[in-house]
Amino acid sequence: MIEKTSPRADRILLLAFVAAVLLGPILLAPFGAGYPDLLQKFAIFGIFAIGFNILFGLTGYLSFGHAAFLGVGSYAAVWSFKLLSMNVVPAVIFAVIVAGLFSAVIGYISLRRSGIYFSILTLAFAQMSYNLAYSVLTPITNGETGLQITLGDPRVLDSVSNDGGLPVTNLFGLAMNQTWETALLGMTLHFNAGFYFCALLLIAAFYISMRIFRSPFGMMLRAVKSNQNRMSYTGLNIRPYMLSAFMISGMYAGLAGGLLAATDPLAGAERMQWTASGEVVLMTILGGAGTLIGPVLGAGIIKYAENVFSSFNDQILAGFFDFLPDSLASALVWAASAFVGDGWQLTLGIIFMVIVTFLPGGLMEGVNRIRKWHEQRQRGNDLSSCSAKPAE
Amino acid sequence: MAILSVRNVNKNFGGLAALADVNLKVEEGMVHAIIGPNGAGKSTLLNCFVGRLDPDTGSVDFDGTSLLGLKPHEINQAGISRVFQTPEIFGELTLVENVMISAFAKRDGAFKLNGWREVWRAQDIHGLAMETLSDLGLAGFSLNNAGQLSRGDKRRLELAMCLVQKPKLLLLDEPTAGMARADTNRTISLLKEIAGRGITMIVIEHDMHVVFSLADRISVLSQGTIIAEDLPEKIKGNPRVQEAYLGGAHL
Amino acid sequence: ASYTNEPKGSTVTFGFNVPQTGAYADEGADELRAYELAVEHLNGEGDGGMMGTFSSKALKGNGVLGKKVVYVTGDTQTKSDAARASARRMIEADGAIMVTGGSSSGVAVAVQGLCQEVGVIFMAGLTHSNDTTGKDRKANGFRHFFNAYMSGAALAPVLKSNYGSDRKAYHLTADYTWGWTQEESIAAATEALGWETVNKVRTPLGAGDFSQYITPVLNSGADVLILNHYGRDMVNSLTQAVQFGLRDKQVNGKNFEIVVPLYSRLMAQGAGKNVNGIFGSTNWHWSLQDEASQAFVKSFGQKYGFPPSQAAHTCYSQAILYADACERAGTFNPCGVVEALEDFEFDGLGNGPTLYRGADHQCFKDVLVVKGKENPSSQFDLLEVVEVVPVANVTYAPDHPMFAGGDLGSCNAGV
Amino acid sequence: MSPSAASATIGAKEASDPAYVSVRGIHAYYNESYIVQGVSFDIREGEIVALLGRNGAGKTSTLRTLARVDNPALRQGEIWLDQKPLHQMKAFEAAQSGIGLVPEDRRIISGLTVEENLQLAQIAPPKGWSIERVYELFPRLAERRRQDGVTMSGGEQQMLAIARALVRDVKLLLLDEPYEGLAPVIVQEIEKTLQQIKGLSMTTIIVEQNAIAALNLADRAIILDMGQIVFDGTATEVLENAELRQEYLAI
Amino acid sequence: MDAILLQILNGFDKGSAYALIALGLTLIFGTLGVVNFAHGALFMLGAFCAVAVNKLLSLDIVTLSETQTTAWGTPLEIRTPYAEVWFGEIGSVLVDYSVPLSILVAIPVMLIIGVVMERGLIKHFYKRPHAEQILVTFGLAIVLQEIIKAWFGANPIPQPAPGSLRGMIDFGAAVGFEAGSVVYPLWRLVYFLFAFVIIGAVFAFLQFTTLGMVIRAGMADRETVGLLGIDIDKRFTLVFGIAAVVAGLAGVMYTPILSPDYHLGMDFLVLSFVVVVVGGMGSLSGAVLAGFLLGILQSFASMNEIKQVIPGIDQIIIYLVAVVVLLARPRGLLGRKGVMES
Ligand SMILES: Nc1ncnc2c1ncn2[C@@H]1O[C@H](COP(=O)(O)OP(=O)(O)OP(=O)(O)O)[C@@H](O)[C@H]1O
Ligand SMILES: Nc1ncnc2c1ncn2[C@@H]1O[C@H](COP(=O)(O)OP(=O)(O)OP(=O)(O)O)[C@@H](O)[C@H]1O
Ligand SMILES: CC(C)C[C@H](N)C(=O)O
Ligand SMILES: [Mg+2]
Ligand SMILES: [Mg+2]
Repeated sequence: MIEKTSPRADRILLLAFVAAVLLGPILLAPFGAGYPDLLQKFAIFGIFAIGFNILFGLTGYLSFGHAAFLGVGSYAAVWSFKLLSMNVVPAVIFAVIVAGLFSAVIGYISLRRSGIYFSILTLAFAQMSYNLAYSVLTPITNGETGLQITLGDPRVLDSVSNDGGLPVTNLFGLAMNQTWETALLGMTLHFNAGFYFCALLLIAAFYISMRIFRSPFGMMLRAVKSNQNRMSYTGLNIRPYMLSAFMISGMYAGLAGGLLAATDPLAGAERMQWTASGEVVLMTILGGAGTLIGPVLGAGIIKYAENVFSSFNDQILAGFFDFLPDSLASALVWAASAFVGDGWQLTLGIIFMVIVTFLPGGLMEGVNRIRKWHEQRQRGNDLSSCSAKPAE
Repeated sequence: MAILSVRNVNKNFGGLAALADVNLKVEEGMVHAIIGPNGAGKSTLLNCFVGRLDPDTGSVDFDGTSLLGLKPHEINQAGISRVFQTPEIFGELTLVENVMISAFAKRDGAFKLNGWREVWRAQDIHGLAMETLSDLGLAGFSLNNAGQLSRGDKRRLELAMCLVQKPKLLLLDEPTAGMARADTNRTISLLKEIAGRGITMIVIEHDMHVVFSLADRISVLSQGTIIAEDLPEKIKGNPRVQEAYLGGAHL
Repeated sequence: ASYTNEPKGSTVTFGFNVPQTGAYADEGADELRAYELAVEHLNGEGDGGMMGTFSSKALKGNGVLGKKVVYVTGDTQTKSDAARASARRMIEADGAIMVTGGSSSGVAVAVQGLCQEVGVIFMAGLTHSNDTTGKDRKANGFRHFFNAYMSGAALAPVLKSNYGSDRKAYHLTADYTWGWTQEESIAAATEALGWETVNKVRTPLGAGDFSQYITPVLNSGADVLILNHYGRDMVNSLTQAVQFGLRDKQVNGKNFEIVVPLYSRLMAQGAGKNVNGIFGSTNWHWSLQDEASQAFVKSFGQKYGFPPSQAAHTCYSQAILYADACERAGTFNPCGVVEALEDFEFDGLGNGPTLYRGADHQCFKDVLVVKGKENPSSQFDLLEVVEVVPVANVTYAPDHPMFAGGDLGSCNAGV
Repeated sequence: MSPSAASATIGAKEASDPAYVSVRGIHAYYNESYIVQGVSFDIREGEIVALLGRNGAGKTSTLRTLARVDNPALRQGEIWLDQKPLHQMKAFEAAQSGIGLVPEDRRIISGLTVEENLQLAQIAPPKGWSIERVYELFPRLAERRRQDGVTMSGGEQQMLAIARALVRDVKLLLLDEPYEGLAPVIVQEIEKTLQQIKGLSMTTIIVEQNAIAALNLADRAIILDMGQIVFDGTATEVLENAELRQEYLAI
Repeated sequence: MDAILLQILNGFDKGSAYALIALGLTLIFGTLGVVNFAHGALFMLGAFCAVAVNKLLSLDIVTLSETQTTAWGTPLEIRTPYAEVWFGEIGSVLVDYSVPLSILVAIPVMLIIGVVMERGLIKHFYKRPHAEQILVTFGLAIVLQEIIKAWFGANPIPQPAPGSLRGMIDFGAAVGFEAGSVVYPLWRLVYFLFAFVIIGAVFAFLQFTTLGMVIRAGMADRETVGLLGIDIDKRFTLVFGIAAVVAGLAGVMYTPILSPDYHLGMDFLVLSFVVVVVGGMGSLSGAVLAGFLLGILQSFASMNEIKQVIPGIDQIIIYLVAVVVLLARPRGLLGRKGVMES
């Protein structure tokens, strides 16, 4: 065995991941997260975070401007919808290419520095992109409102004429907003074309990142994080390694941006703001930087809080505490309402603090601890008869 | 033929002349030791060979081409590997990964976008790495993180990383410092064996036992200048060296 | 189902999408209060508020079309993306039949576009840009609030009578869509009076300290400063303009004046004493004495202990108008609702007789010109209404150049 | 338990006076790796003990445990120095109670000059030699007093590290490989210095790969292997016991 | 010319704010090595000290009117501030001077907040990766922000400067310009002077005391400093406390310039990191220098003459300068080697 992980464990992980993703609409429905928009967001931000993790998790270079690539990807995709066709394939390809080129330029410059200086350079580029997109570049970006498709767009490849309604994004005719609904145990399940498109790409993105993690290239990236000095004296040129990693993660971001547009054809400037860059950093750390699954989990938690916690209002809370006596129920509603609805960010802040304080290394650390504890208990059971002899 | 030739190298740090007009020729296949008091400029000289420092004036030629202005990785790719005075390793990676990285660098050059085939498929590189590790008595820890090694073991790991590259010239800055006697002896025989394969070496060492067991030739550096260069037996008898460096130490 | 989210049970779900975080969170909170009040009234609880004064008597206080109104809420964060995500949740997961709310034009345009795509009705909350019912107008979207053009048209005569027709104006404008349409509208209106525009300067959104934009005004020869800012930007730029002594200045032999085209009470509160005597326009104010406004203030004040803001008023009205349209159409089908709302004339919601114009889905009604009050009697009494500009003076043609380029398209019922 | 009571229960090894340093069954861990496995010994005031063993035997870890740094973590056992319970203290308190560690990798503080490194050592009580007196011992440091400490040569750094202990009034000096990387002349100088310190009867534990040199200095020797004590006796006993030397020291 | 002088004054004023915030941040970030995303929140808390003091001083005695009613029919509340009831004239002076008075409150409050924050939370994160420091401090910032929002609402709350400091002064006349050509708000000059004093005090405290050296040493190698008998933890707490006080005071005095709201901190957060890094990690004087440099350049970039040549330059100037400086000087203006470079 060369690594601490075995190819077999990886295969199991991959299969579990595929199953979990494809069954997402069923697994998440009981949590009120089984509707197309949120499912799509999980997949898309999962891709974004996986890509970010290739850069940050492996090399330790903390980019604080990755949202710029997400935004550029979105703009590219919407322009593809406006100029070429409502088909998502060219849009997504275009998004990845444009984001790749953009990240090549920014990466080339920013990677001249390391550590915090690198972070601030990437932040500065992203903020410039954001500010310009918001104002001066309005002809390209449509400013604050965001770039949308309109009835008057040329769309040279789409012969489909429209009957006054806005055209929808599609995959060779399969509309992205197509949803099949069924009922199960009193829940409505939504199987949405857009989600499955994103999900397949998420699986591909995950698989690629897994290969990268296990490859010599991935090992070199970890070496960059560990000791750059030793690396160059070992005959390795750090710059191209870093630039490749940066571009790969930039293209992941572009893909995510393209998918955001593919599932909901709008590209807003705030996608490029530092808060958006910060969000993917938080997702990755929250889940566990450098782990394969962690970033996807982190993305899920943040998006869940943003979309579901914020939707709880007093009416819904009152429903929860229905069974209690009135005075107690209303006290609980009052207390709980500080943490949901307009207080959802408070909850998110507390989650951040609690997780990072008690689980250094993020959520995956928690998963590992549970697994270890479980294994120990099992080993304890297995070996209870013969005297345990710990291996050296 | 001289594989490395250093001519009139000067290096100043502020007002301090760390190297003053140093000339040095290292013959191919030789083990050339550089000794001298602390702060004489030995490490500084080595840094000038590997691109860590640029000399203020003078030239450094390796195998017929100038090393000046080359980046560290280019110098390594040209065939020079180095062991540092304080061990430089990949602390968060396992021992075998440390050595494999070195082996990949040798095989694939300074950069290769090798992101698809898993590491474990590279059985040849792995075999090479394990072999080198067991040469140095580290095979048993191959899956430990390098950062957890004791210091002597770190140095051996660094040596393994250099050896796996089969360099033309190996630079060793105090390779046995902090090593237990037994290991020092083992390292001496290992280095002798390597020297036997025709790898040229420059060794900086304060342990005279090591120096005199290995060196074919010795240069003595003091206050930035070479004060003597000769065969080991001659150096032992040289009064200037005695005074400046050995101070009558029993050898 | 024959249209998106056709209600099947005994309830119908409204989606209230308001800013709960970010700079407009207070506006959002007030909007939500108004919506909750509207739901009470629609379901026949409480005193009925403006349902009593509303000229259409279709609503019976038993919900809408016999179905009890329930609602879901979400946070727009005043970001297009977040607002759309939140609206999609309401539509996809909660089965909302309509979406309403919001506190910025960017969000309104973005959510309106979404509602058009999926086939639900969007009843805009606070949005003042000409584009919402101009170049970005949509068949499924409706705006009760007034707009930048109307602000300009209403303010101009008041400015003329107070400050004369020989003035030099300097504009500071928030550098985004709403700011630009606001600047265009007020500049056009004042230039028509004979005012000269000295300069139009764009300021970045959220600049905080505007001193570097204000000092050039000092010696520019201008004698009026027009602040095309809203929210925090307006609070800061106004406070700082006053701090730089602009109001004490004499230029060209006249008193230097400051104008804030779009006012709100919450903003006035943030700017404190600095608003004294400064003119601006607003959609509605709680001190209005007509019967409808009084009824609304009473209903809202009794429930919450303070008077409603214009945001609350417009959102309440939108909820009632939507419900009423369904009732009159006899269906929740968006296309039916659109038909019922288009060219609908009504009264009794606070701004006098009002038209929901079919050509662009914009409401036409009286606009208030207000002035910062010198001696407020309470923390809510910050603005005084100086003039109620009749609707005729602020009406424009649907193809007015400032609104051109849009196309309603046709109503979309989804599915 | 008081130290006297502790040693009383242990037995009559040091019959009359209570041990100056008393280490009782210490167990220390790096996270989950169990490194120091129940080490106990006593040292009389003024005694010099050589702590010997192979690479990775746990010598450094033992010294670090005595100095009460966070890693390795002491999980069990007691450490008494001059009646003070070091095991209940943090590193800085232990240092104020008289522990002085000269670490193996020197740990010169970057960004501070040589002189600032020394001044830093004098901030907390107890104060020892004056800086001027240290400069007399190491004129090299005086020359370099304004230089950033970490840019000095390896040997110079070692001098500074020892000097840093001397400017504090150390009751128990822990030297981790003080001769490593030093030229023979300097080794002799430092040996001389240590002999002087011995004259001051400063209690010392010295870890050194150069066992002969260490044993020349020491009164007593302890040999560690795999984190446990395998020998505790006089220096001469070690020198005379060829088997022991062969097995653990390879000399 | 007078326009340029005015912009220079603006630049100094902005620069004072940037420099003060960056000064506190660089103590925590450049010196202790903690990436403190809650620093903006500390600035915001300082500003809300002023709000709270003002609120307290103008706490009302509420009596219900017997004759008047509100628009919704309840009796009108008549409010008279306690301060005025109890102290009369002096009371209203107190209210008028609430902003400068808040300094007295803000110093102990911010010190306590800083110390509690460090002891309770940050302490455990010195040795943790920067990424985790970001997560925990960002979480903390959100929590603090939401608490303020819950108490004070989201709307800005105006804090007027004292009446006597509210006016303008003819700065131009003082430096030999035509009278009335360069007039500048008095309070902004007060802010500038205030910043100057605070910056000087912090410098003196850290530069001319051994504490500064100990802190630097502790940052480079905590363990070794501990081995030299120094209780570095205690000193780190103190530094954190000082940084919180500096941030808080910067916030207090800024309120008349910028009406505070709960989001104030986030708006300054990114900017302050940029300032610190442009100044160079670990350098206090670098942070101050960068603060003034960016302030002045930002003011100039906003001049119409320049905006006409390069549209949008005022929106990106800070970041543009950051890029240029960091490319030209690897460690910012005055950065030290080895601080936060990996
Ligand atoms: N970056 C630097 N700045 C200033 N002085 C330096 C720098 N690097 C080395 N020096 C000085 O140059 C001299 C030579 O140092 P060098 O490290 O080459 O010595 P050395 O011969 O390797 O000594 P040792 O055997 O102790 O390792 C020393 O006096 C050292 O202090
Ligand atoms: N930080 C660490 N984490 C985990 N294990 C460690 C760490 N440091 C040392 N070890 C392990 O502890 C054991 C003892 O190491 P230690 O450094 O105490 O040995 P030593 O006797 O000083 O050896 P040397 O002579 O090589 O310096 C070794 O097996 C080493 O691998
Ligand atoms: C809240 C609105 C009245 C103003 C807002 N800025 C807009 O874009 O419309
Ligand atoms: Mg050296
Ligand atoms: Mg050791």
